[in-house]
Amino acid sequence: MIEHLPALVIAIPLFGAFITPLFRKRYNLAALWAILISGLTLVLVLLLEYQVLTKGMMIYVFGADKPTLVLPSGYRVPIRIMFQVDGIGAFMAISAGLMSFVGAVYSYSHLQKETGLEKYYTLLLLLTAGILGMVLTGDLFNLFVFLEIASIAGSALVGFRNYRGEASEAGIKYLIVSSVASLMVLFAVGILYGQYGHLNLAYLSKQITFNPLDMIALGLLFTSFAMKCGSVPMHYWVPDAYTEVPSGINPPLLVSTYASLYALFRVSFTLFGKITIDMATVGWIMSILGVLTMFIGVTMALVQKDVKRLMSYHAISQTGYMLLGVGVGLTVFHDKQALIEFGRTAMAGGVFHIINHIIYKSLLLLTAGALFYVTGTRNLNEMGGLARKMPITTISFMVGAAAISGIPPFNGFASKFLIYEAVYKLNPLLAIFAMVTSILTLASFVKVFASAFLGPPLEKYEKVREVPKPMIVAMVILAALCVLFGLFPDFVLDKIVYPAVDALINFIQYQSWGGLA
Amino acid sequence: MSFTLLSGSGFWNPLLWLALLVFFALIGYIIYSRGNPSYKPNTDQVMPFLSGNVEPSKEKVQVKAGDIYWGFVEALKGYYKVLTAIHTGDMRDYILWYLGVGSIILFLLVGGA
Amino acid sequence: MTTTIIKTTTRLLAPLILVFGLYIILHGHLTPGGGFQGGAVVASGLALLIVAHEHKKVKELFERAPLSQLESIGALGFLGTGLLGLAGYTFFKNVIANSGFLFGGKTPIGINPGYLNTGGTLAYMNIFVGMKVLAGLTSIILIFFLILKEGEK
Amino acid sequence: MNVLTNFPFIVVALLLAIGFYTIGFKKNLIKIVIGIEIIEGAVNLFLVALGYVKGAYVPIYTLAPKEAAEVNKMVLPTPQALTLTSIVIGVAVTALMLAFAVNIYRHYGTLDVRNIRRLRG
Repeated sequence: MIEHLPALVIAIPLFGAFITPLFRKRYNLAALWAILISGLTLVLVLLLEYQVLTKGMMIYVFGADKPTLVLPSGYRVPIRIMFQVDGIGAFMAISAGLMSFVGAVYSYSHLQKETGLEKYYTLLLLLTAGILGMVLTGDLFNLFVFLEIASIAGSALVGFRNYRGEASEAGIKYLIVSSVASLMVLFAVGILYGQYGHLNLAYLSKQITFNPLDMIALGLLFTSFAMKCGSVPMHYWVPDAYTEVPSGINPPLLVSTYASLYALFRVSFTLFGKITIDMATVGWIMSILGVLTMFIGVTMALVQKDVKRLMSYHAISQTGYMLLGVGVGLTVFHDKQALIEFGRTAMAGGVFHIINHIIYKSLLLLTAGALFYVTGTRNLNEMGGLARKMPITTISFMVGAAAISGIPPFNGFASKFLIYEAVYKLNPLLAIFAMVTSILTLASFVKVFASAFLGPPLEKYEKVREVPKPMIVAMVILAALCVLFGLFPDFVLDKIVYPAVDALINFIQYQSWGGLA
Repeated sequence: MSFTLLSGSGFWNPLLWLALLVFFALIGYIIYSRGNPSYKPNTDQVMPFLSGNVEPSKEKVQVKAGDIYWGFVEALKGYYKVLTAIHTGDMRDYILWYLGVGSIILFLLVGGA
Repeated sequence: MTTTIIKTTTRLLAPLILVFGLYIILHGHLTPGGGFQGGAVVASGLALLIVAHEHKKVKELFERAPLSQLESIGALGFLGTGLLGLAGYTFFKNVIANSGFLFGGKTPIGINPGYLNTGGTLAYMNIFVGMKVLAGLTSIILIFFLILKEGEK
Repeated sequence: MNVLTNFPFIVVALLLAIGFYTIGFKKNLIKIVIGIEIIEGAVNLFLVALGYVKGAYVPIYTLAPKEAAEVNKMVLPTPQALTLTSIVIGVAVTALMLAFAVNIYRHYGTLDVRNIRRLRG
């Protein structure tokens, strides 16, 4: 059964999603079902990662006689849709599985007052399936389909609180942005198909040549995925969507944003590897977008009064670190010496930052959801003195805030350390920007901490108690991961991050379907 | 399994760092424990002294989130003016920015270097 | 909206549209069309029926119709048909083709007059997708219709 | 370069321009949704035009004429399958966008996008 893992990873959440509506009004049952299914998915993706680490790249050809039959006898080109799971795909899959599980656990009590929850859990599982499909697939058109599944499910969840006009506004903004981006992705896929007549990612990447049409396709894919991952100046949808979405969905929605980031990396490193290996321009564009993203994101965050909006701007700003780290690697992609010297480290920092950021930003957004749960407001001006009422939330928030600001020994520091040191060698100015951003991040989280948790206890929050157990469990899991990843960065880097980075760098391996052809 | 993270030019060991943290916390505690012995909790001594005025209610003395970093924002007024001006919240602008950035990137890739 | 013209046209056309939709679903593996297209045609026939009848009657009727369940069953059936392939082959492997089971007749190679009893899992998938699409689209239309009627009040 | 063979691609470019203009400069939310539909139409037309082979037959074996079985005598079926998938997705996107529009109209009392911006800054 182990060779069917890539298919099962998609099939199980889909199966769970389609069963969920049958629970109808029994919301608790639907919630438990979603927790069960997402837990099962988490186990499966962990197994998948283990397989990929021990046995190398996994290929799954749908509808073939056996999973690894890429080229049936007599064929020179692959004709079937296939999943191609390498280090980075499995790395993203772990994040997706973990976050959808945490989100489902958190939602169990966070949303008890809402109605229509069976649809909520259906969409949550569909979103998970969409993300997993995006990061595992080895087929360009399939990438588009899963991108659309993730964005439709995501935007429906953003607009889930349909009694709030703002939620619908955020939903339609997210949907417009995603559908334009995905249509342009489809257009680029069409350009590539028209030239080479294939959709297989690995096969196409072998055929790509240096001609204007390919460059147009690269530009379209690059811009569209950059918009979907919220890079400045196309980041406007991020604060809207993250603010209005129910807090339990924030973790998977975050991962779906980074699935687009993954697609951006996949496109730049693998699909157009033959071009980017000669051309530093793409890497420079990515690095400069990264610097812009982190700086503008953090300065906008500093003046926000809505706690979730503030954190969403930080999400944008942290995306900048990943773009910068991996962008530096892409800039020196053509230079073997520099790549080994610092490019690989920078990329490791960027990729490590993805999972670190997913963990601590989810934690922070979940604590923001807990604040909303007890106070009924997201406005920081109206909060205060909550630290003694909700100790566990406070500690979780402190861990998350310390991690995002890069305070040792939490996980944020480990990845930022790698990024600073490696980026400094390419261009010191970029590293200085990154450090200033980190300081401003700390400043703005001090603001949240001071205004929401510290200060005199307010009378209107006299009766506030700690949030229910499932929410605490979700937050504690993430806080524990923050500490663990911070204490053992070397272990995490060796086990999952460097395989992911090497999978990106070594695109020849990807082109040959892991040595199958 | 080593705990040291190498970056090529430096290293980072969380355990070493924790040991140092504990060490300095100990020093801090020693200094703290030799502090002023005349402090007595739960007496008038700990009440705030506001020139003899009555202490205002808790809600009034709380520093609102909007007032934190007032000076910083005031100093960068020009920058923030531009920044808030481009964050219109109009969904058409989202797409127009996409078109703008897309055309710049396409120009760089196809026409430029 | 329920004028005599619409009512009369619906009475004539609705059965034809529904049957045509079912035909497209069933012949999905032979001729243009398939589950989605056929389902959309059936849903458009149902939309005609919805528009032509009294608001109250439509609401009563569709409150009892298990559209959401039908959708789930369609999707699950599709997934289940795909899972059949796991028995020895891979996900979505067409195991029923050429097996002699229903829709498992021998598939001719090249140009042929089109035998309905071929196609294997494709035919089943078309049926399930058709089920899902007709339920999904009908509920979309129905919800918009009910919103519209609420707005008029 | 024959104008006639490139005609579909010129139409695609025109449709893309119209679609982006509609999204970027129209003020009604419904018109913006229509703009997205126009872009989708453009992309779908592009995909179908890619697979077109001049003078070839429909890619269906049922009751096809004899010469259709020869090489390059059938239109490419893959782009058509892609287009169908894209249409299916488009239906879902449109339905969801219209549902949001209805809900926005209920809460804001307007469909003018200049007023639908409570979330900003």
